[in-house]
Amino acid sequence: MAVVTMREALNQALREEMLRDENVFLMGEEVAAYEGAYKVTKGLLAELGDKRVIDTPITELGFAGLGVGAAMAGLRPIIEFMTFNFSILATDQIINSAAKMLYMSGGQFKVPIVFRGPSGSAFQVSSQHSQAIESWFSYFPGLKVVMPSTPADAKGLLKSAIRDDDPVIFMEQERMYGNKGEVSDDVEFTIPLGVADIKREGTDATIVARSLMVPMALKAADVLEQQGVSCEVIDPRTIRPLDIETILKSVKKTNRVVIAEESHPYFGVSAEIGSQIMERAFDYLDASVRRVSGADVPMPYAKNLEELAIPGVDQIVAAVREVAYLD
Amino acid sequence: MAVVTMREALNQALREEMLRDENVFLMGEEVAAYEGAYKVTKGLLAELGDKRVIDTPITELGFAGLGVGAAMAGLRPIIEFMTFNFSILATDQIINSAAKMLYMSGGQFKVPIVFRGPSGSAFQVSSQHSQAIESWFSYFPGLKVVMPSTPADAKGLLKSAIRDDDPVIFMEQERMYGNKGEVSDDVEFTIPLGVADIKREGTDATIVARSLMVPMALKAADVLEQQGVSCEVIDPRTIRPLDIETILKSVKKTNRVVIAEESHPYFGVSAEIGSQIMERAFDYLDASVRRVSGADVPMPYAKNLEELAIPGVDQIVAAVREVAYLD
Amino acid sequence: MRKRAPEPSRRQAGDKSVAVIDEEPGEAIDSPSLDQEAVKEAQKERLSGLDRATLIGIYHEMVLVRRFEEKAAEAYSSGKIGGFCHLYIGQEAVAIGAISAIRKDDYALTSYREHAHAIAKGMTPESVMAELYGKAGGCSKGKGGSMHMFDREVNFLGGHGIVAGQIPLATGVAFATKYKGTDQVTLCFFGEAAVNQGAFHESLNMAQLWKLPCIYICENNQYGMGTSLKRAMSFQDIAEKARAYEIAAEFVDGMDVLAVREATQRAVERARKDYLPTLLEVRTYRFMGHSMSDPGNYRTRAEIEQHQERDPIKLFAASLKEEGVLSDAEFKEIEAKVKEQVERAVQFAEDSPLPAAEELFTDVYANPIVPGKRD
Amino acid sequence: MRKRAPEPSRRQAGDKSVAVIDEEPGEAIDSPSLDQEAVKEAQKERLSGLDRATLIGIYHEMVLVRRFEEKAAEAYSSGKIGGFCHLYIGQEAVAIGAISAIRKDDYALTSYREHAHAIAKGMTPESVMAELYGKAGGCSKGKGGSMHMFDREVNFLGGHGIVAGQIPLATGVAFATKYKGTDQVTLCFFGEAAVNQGAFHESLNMAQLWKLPCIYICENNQYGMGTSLKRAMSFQDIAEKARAYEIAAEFVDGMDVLAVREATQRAVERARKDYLPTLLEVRTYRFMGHSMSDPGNYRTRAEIEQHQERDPIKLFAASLKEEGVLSDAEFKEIEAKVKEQVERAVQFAEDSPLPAAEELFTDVYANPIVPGKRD
Ligand SMILES: Cc1ncc(C[n+]2csc(CCOP(=O)(O)OP(=O)(O)O)c2C)c(N)n1
Ligand SMILES: Cc1ncc(C[n+]2csc(CCOP(=O)(O)OP(=O)(O)O)c2C)c(N)n1
Ligand SMILES: [Mg+2]
Ligand SMILES: [Mg+2]
Repeated sequence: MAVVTMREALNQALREEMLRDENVFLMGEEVAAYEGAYKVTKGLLAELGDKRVIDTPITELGFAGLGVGAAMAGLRPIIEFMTFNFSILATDQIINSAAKMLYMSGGQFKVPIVFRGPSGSAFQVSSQHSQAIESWFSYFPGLKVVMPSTPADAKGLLKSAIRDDDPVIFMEQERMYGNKGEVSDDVEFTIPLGVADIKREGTDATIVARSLMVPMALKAADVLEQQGVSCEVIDPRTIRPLDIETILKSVKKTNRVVIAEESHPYFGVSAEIGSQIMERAFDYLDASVRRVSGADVPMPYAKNLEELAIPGVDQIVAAVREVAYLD
Repeated sequence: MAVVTMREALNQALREEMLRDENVFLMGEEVAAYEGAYKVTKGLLAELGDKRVIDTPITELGFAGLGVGAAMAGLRPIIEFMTFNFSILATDQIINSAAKMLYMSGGQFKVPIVFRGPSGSAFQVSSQHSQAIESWFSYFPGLKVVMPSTPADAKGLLKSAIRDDDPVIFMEQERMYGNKGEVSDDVEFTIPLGVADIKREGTDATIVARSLMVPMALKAADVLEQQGVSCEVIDPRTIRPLDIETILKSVKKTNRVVIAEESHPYFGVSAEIGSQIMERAFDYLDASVRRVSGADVPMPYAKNLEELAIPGVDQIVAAVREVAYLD
Repeated sequence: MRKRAPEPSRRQAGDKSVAVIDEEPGEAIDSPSLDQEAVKEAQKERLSGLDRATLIGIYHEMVLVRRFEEKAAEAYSSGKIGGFCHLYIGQEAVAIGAISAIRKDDYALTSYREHAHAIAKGMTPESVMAELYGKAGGCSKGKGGSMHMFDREVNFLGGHGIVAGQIPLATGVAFATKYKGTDQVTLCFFGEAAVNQGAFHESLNMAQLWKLPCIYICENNQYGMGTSLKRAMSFQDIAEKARAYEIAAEFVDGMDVLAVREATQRAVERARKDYLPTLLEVRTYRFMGHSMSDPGNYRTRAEIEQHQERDPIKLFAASLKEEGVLSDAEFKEIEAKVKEQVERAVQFAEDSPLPAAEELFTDVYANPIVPGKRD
Repeated sequence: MRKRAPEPSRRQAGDKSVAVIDEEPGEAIDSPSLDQEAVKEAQKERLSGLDRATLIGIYHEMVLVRRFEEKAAEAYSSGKIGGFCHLYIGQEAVAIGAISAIRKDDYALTSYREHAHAIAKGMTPESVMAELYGKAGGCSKGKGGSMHMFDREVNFLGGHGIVAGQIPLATGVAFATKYKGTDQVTLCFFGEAAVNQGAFHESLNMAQLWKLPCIYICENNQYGMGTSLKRAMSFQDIAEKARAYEIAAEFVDGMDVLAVREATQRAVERARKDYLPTLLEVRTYRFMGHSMSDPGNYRTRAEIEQHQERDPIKLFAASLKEEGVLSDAEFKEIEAKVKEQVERAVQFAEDSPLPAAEELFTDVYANPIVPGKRD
């Protein structure tokens, strides 16, 4: 165990899995010589060589599809999008090739590929570079979608994603790359996909948070504790498939839920989680589910507006107080 | 008033609006000489000429972006996707250019464009050609999303979409092109965007259905009437922005809701509608909202499997009986 | 009408051979302007270099896929086959000529117009017909259908419905074989309209940049649905576009099965030995509509008939006959054999059960996860 | 090192002029291998054809954007500007030369590296600096930022963050002007790495197919972030790629502002008169990192210094001096004037208020809808 950043934890996962299985290779813009636009791939070219770590032209649709083809022919590609904003150019290959291949080939061609990179908001990079599109990928059967919130989760989940035989969308949060935490150095340390994690136990209300919102939810829980409200914080970690059972168990205990996310408020992930909670724990709810989301606007550049667009600790606190009928 | 097919109604809307405003032009694959893969654009080339009705190369990203640029420079493009399946290649220009342009230019450049074409399932065209991706577009602020279910709605809404100054995603359902209905021939007939329609009034349960599911919901209501259950059928028609008030009003009357859709079940439109209903009419609900969706699998080719993948009247009936605690 | 040499002069510059067509580029291309006499002579010469079994095999396969598709059209018309159905009739020389030049362990991928490629790659007519019928015995268990045929056994990797979607995929397959150090090659077929998609451009750049053993075979049948090449492409010498990527290229007469075979062989050699890609522009023509529902108003009967004079099966049959490879009786024998094969395929498809209802939910994930389950 | 003529021989074929570079294609390009003496001669000749005011105007603008960006870098380092910030230093001759060749009512679009283009197109340094500061007085009200500057008044249409995203957009703007029958032209700037994107290929095909008055200006600064052209593109003669679309093309020395201006003028004429597109490959170099946060390990100090010898401002200043257009005193005067302009811009940005909180929700829709409201 050592304390490392999320960036280092991801780097360890990549390195270990590439050393473990020579069919794993890493491809993307600036992943090799530049060592990653966000330095996640630091040292990998030097250690593993340019057969395994490959810089691409700016050709997202092309190299995403190339990865899927390579996976069909037996390799295990890791395709980095410099940010998931640019994956929008590649969605055709992700949805129409990767997600459907096994099914439309009648079970013959699996696609063991990981698409990864930073996602969500960064700092003042404006609307085309600050998008949370996890709901897009989560919508599609055939894909798995993972969003870690701690260095340990990042490492354990990424290793599982690489070992998984299905296409996995692995979304990191750029604002979190520097976050630190204890991480196992056991090369066999993995965290199974599809398992939610209780980041904090509590009794009065449940906060379901993912990615960037997890540390905020934990801070909100601290604040609320001072106010006499005990919060349970659940991080689904995998969005598809969703471990709704763990969430429901918590809700049945606390009877109150807030879902926090940085994404746009409508037609996003919180809608699905909220719907499932309300459908399956209707009789346990003392208040309707409350969602805390990013603003329903493209991300503005100006710092003050950007801050207003992303939910913060205060809003989570207020939402919990609301479902607890405290105000 | 005349009885025409959905296909003809759409054709009328295109023709009338192009005659009305010479800045409106129509562009897409096979829209001109071939008169549309689904014949929606029949006669338009002959009447309006090849300046206004333009066949494109197979270049979805390119011509979608071209449309956005033309809109920025003062035209009002109608971009047809032969089917919305192919719009997946163009999402970058739809999301990153069309949806965000007004905002990121500080209000200077509006993008009056309509992206239209068939969407959802057709008949046995398999997984890459049978996708319902309305939730993708509905997620993004800056876009408007419309899905008509009758010839009259198709015409009135398409005319409004063309006159609207924002980018509108206009999704037709291929299986419905031959459906018939009364349609006004007043060239000033329009239906405002953002207004849900009560397709049938009832008192015991509300069925929220869009597009292909509207006729099915109406059939289900017939069946249920025989069984003594009076259903109200609400068609939101516009998905973004969503006329939740009309839906809530119905729910507050009936206290029970079923949402029917052909799309995949998770992270789709029903999740948002369901969440909003439960958040805002929690105390009026006698049962949790029940969703009826397509299967959580890529669309299979085989006819028998395809039928199982798309929800039908029986499933809607069963869902209503469930929320009414009849079984 | 544009005059064009049957084969462009090729400039050799080490491994950077680039086809250069020494003419004024870009006039309208409205017919396969190949010098008929030269073609005939060349075909004869090609023929003489091949053993009889190979020649018969190729011919047999061409007739087989032709009759197979005629039967599929019938079945479609009588409602036994649904969805889209894109016939290949007229283009047989391309898939069969090219695939005859590769090994069984080589790869092939193509578009939705893939019946011939599937059969040529070694799939049984039974499994292809059953797939068209949407039956459990189909090559993709009835889940893929007309546009999505696959067979892992013979390295046939689809059957793709998004125009140009298979081009990056094939590039990736070639990437994988090179990565693994095998000498397998990958054939990537696509229509000329797919060339306008960005995916084509992005793929060819990567293929040459990284020297991937992928052979890009553009089946230029001159129409993408109802749009002729010249209404969709500003510069129509597709082979010459390879220059923009410094990829070796050839222009090939797609009605001459042996010309396609030989051009593919040259490309295969480059790919196996030096991991180099090639672009082949193969000029062909589809005799039927784009799909079964195409009214076909965009071209004249006369135009189709003109091309039918160069029906690849008739052309090849004439050569085989002239050179005495096959007698009239043997031609009849092949027809009879094919008839039987096709009937067997239909029978198989008819008899095959529908996929079981449970199949709806299988094959979504290779490693299905039960959420919440720690290992 | 590759030798290349400053201008490729051009083959004329009616309106279908295509640049042909008569050399072995595709060797590594590692420096602007332009014959220095010839360039100097040419610059002199160009200079003599222009009136003094024009020359001074161009020079003034080059110095202005240089000093402007130096100041922006300072403000970035001190935390006044956030996000990404992509400096243009070294490339000034491209935007300024090209935009000096068009009218105010012509259009321009470019990427995220757009400060110079914005100012050259007529936007005030104030509004550009305030946008960088994220202030209400910015050209996009602080909502767009460094990568998304717009000004409807001068037909500057952005400022786009997705590599190659502006290429289809510009093609559409050109489509619109032709549709409306105006004689406006559209300049579309992009980096050489954007050429690898499918959007480039799709756009050029449409532009030539439909004869759209769009001038595609590839600013080949030889790197896309840390990736050199030759590590990303299999064939690196970008101008020659125009052949694949039959578009007229030219290779231009991007350190010579008047060469850029003249090449653009030729393209503008073609566009205004005959609605024809052109591709210009303008060879340049960026002296700073890709963005403010680029450590720059992918190239040597020596390489940068070699290019700095051809600093476009120094080169132009030398010519202006040699030809006696400007005296030393006048040079100083311009520097002083520029200093004042930049200071004014900074002051304006500093003084401008932050956008009001309500601005978060404005400009999402041009026609906001209140759901449920019948007109
Ligand atoms: C991305 C995309 N756009 C449009 C279509 C609809 N479509 C199917 S085939 C086709 C024409 C393709 O022509 P070509 O590539 O020449 O191949 P051919 O059909 O002639 O074999 C079109 C437009 C599609 N399947 N995918
Ligand atoms: C689609 C997309 N992919 C990746 C990026 C990240 N990115 C921004 S600029 C850039 C390099 C572009 O290089 P080039 O086109 O040569 O322009 P230059 O920066 O040299 O002006 C990259 C990779 C992006 N913005 N958009
Ligand atoms: Mg074709
Ligand atoms: Mg560059």
